[in-house]
Amino acid sequence: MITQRRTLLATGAALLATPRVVRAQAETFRIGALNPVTGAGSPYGSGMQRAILAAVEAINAAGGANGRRIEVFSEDTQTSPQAAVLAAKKLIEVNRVRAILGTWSSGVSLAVIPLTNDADILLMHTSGAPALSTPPANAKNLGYRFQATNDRFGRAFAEIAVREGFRRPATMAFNNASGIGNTEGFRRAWAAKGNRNGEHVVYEPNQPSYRAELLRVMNTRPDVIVMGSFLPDTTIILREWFQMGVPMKWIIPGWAANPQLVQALGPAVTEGIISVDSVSNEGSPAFAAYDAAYRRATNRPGLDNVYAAMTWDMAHTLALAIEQAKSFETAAINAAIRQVANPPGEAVPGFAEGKAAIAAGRKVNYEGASSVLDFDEFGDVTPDFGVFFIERGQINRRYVVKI
Amino acid sequence: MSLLIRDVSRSFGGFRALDRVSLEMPADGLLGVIGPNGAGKSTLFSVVSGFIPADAGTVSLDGRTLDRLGPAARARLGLVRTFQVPREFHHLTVRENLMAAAPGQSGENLLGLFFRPGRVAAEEALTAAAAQDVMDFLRLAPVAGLPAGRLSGGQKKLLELGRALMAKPRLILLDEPFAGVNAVLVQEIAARITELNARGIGFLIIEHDLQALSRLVPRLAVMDRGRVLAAGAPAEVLADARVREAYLGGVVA
Amino acid sequence: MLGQLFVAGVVHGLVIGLAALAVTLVFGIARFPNAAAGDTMTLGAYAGFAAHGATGSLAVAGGASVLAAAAASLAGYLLVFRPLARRPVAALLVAAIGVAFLIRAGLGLAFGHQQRVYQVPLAWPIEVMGLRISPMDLTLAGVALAALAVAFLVLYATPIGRQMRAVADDPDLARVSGIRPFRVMVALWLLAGAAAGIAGMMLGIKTVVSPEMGWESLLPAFAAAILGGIGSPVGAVAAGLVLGIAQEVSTPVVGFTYKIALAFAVLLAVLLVRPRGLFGRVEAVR
Amino acid sequence: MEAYLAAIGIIAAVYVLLTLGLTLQYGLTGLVNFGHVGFFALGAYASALLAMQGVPLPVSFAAAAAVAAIAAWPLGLVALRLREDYFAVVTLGFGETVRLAITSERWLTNGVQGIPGIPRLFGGVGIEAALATLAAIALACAVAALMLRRIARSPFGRVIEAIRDNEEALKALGKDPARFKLQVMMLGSALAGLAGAFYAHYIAYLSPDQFVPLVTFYAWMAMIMGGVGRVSGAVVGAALLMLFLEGTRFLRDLLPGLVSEVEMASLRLGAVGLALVLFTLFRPQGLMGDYTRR
Repeated sequence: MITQRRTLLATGAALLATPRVVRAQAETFRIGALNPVTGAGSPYGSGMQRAILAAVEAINAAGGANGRRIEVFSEDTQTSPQAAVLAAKKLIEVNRVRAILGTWSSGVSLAVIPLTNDADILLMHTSGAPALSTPPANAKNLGYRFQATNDRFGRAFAEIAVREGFRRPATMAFNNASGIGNTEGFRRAWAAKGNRNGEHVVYEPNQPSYRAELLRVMNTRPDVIVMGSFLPDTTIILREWFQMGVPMKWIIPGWAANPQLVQALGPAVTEGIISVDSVSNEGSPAFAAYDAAYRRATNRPGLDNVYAAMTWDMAHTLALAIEQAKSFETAAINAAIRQVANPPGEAVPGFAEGKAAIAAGRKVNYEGASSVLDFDEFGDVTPDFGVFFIERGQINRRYVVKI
Repeated sequence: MSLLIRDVSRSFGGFRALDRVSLEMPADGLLGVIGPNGAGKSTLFSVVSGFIPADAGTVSLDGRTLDRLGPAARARLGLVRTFQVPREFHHLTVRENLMAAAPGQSGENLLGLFFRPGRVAAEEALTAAAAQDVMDFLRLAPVAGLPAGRLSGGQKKLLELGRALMAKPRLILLDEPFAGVNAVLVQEIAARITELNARGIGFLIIEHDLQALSRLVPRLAVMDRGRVLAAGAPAEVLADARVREAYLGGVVA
Repeated sequence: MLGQLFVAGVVHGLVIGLAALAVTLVFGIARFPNAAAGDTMTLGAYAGFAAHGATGSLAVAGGASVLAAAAASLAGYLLVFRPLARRPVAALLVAAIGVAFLIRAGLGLAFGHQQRVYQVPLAWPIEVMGLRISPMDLTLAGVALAALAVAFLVLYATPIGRQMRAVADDPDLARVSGIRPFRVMVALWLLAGAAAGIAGMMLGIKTVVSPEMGWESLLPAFAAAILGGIGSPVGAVAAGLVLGIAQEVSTPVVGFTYKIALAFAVLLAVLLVRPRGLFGRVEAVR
Repeated sequence: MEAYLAAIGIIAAVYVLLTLGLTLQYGLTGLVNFGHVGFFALGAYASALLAMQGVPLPVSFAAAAAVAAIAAWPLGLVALRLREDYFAVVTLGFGETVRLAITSERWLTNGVQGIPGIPRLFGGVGIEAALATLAAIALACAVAALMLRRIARSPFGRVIEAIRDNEEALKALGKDPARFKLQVMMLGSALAGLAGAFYAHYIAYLSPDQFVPLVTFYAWMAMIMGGVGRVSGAVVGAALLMLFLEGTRFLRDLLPGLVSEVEMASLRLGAVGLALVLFTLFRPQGLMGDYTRR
């Protein structure tokens, strides 16, 4: 009796919450786009949301997943766990979404994943915190990480530092989970290679000047500074550094050392910066499709927002898994994700191609826009890392590092 | 048993508001202080009641020095002041204004409030009765339930006096009790003061209204430019040449 | 090292000082801490950014940021703070927070949340007495000093400025001496807005422009205004400089996280010793 | 749906507790506390850290209230000598300092990485646990509201309202405002600390970026909309706040394509600002009336 009333209530509310246009149509597969549109993640959040919408548009244009159109309900996490929890509850309880895509900061993902676990639905996120790989957070193996863990990034940085012949690296980290995760991952890996670590500075966001921080790290005369940073603070720090007139090499994560940074600071300042990112397959057809869609949606190049490429891949992976599973049940979809994303199989760049291949009975391997997108037993991607050098305002890939 | 003010000085910036002022009165006496604007009367009150520290000199009550005590502590010793511009608690009713002034209520202690509700209730009844007495005495009973902010200027003056009475005073410092009050009410207030004084409560009164004050008090002190010019019976003081020159000029001729 | 930090602190301090000037004028004359001052700065930064993008001229950008911030400041006075003039300080404070949110929301709608960066030429530093100083810092210091010169000229050499200071000293006295409060208030809000606008533009050039940037500078500006003594323009600027320099120079001691809390610590320490601020007069208890 | 409503109810109740604290401090006593979020954070971390050491939840909740109250003591001693506007700025700074301390003291709080896996009330995330949590926090709100009513109608309440109306006059009558204000600061902060404990064990994950000044201003907004100095106002105001914060989600679902999520966020902030301005201008007594209408 109680259950019945609950269903009734929920249906009523869902109807209320559903646009009239959609109500008249056939049943859809509902997903939530839960992104950091405002707050600290705001430089990326709206792009992530638009990439999901664009990907779903492409998927629906190709006939939908397993015959159903995908319907997106978008929400803002405000990069705040409290707002994210309420938004996730609303997506799950009112909109009755079957997967949540695109939580960004580790704090938000850690707060949301108990809810998705409890509702028995998938969570696809771009957070770096290692805790998200294992129980209790990922107790049901329903969480998928589309971003390399901070620790892996750090290890990649260390490989690159060795390969470039640096001997005395210093580190600077934005004071949040991701920034510190990157630099500490680096320091651990660097020490494990039998090297000594230099000065380590953790700085606060939104400072008008980072002179003191820069002087501190430079005091030890490092030959490279490894950053765990984001775009705004990197912009300020590099500008300040340049005006100090001390030559320096930099290794910076790709989400900070990106075309926007070059545009903001110009070629002179950014010359020689080493930018590291999980191989985001610019050459790949998936990236080209994403790039075109992202440009249409935002008028910006796709490289601007690595997280948008990840959310693009989330929608594609999910849709392909539904197609593969021939089911809308979470367990079946979950079982199909590694089948469609990991090798072996025919490399496919998009949903339409994958759908055709599955229909033809072939095993597919989706090669994403953000990485080749293969998941390990924890649901983490294990991408290779592209090493880019900024030269005369161009960001050129020199080589790839495998961890 | 007296209030003793000895050689009190106080400056603001370069301005000497009080210059070695000395006054003495019995604690149950009745002393008036007059003087032109800027003579230092209000500053004297603030110093005596502890709101402004003196630069030099000393104030004592019954031989006990008050100089280190704050205004609240002085009030608890029985030295309670009123203000020239009434400072009623404007959102509280007249009754609440009076009850708030009663000293030593155990309901003002959070522990007492929650753990000894019976005792608090009993005390409240007593306090309410005392407030009723004061309202009856000052003819404020008809406005007992009115927010104090809505009273007339004269009623607020009465309320100031009433609150001072609730605080169990020995000596009340009255700051211009007649200012802005109509003639009928002046008589009324003066009569109450006389009656209270007869019951043993002392008054130190600052006033502009020379006529009303000289009828009310047996002793007057005259201040000018931070000094006490003269003190004594009203008739004597008013006859003093220096006083006539400094304060009265040609006004009361 | 200390010298370098000192130089960094000076420019930072000038930004805080200008913001504190805006805060202290309103605090001293309209008698409440204007929490909208930070977002008025942000508005100035965006206006300057738009003008700079269109013309490439820092002078035009400065003019735009002054105009936009002064206009917003005046609008805030006429629409919100003037009707509230006789109300408790808390009402004004809360309304100021509301105005701040409104400005930020408007900027978010107009410009989005992406960071914006002033495209200013960057150059290697020049060496002055052994200190490496970037030309941009020199330019910004020049802009700040020019803005301060104009502000102080208005305050100390014009009739309206004298009237403003008179009201700040003693509102009652000013009223009886025939000062027309409305004109003074209009001038006050325009001047405060203009100072905030310039501060916002400087901050925008030093850092990046985003809707939250001004709000985050509010606390140091408040601290400097109180430290300098409410209503004292000279005190506000001096205290801004002291805070800016102290924040940079103390960093090796207190660390990089707590340097933000330094403004608060200094403020608390000063208020403990001098509850009316460093330069403030002792007001008589009436 | 029920779980969603329960979630909204729980968060709303957290704001009721926060707002009741402000009602005591500002509404009754006139203290402009802009650092409420600092005490909220202290309570949240205190309870979470204790619970993760295996301390039983009732004890950790009590500790949360106690820690917040104790933290209010030195702040009160220092800041209560100041004018109300200085007090506002100093408390604002206090709130930020607490957040910075949580960020920096990683040995205790795990810094920006945050604390995941905080034990939940009534063990779990199911609807039954959510309803039980809602019942528990509603009970806490009711107790707090009754306590505040008792205080407001007592001699203590008379004195603190007298402080709000005229502190100097109260001194002249022999009462020490500082003693009362200190108690009010501590009691209001204890309520914020308790709110923090409920919050911590409901969200189950704490990080410093959850404790930004906006939380303080949400509580202020709830108090002002509901009615300053009224216990019923705190409840109505918090309910309105949640209706307003959550209602905007549905507004967007009903009007798809009209506003993007970015614009919605700005509109939401703008609406908060507009509500604050309009209420202070045109309805300063809030919806339930304030202390001027008894």
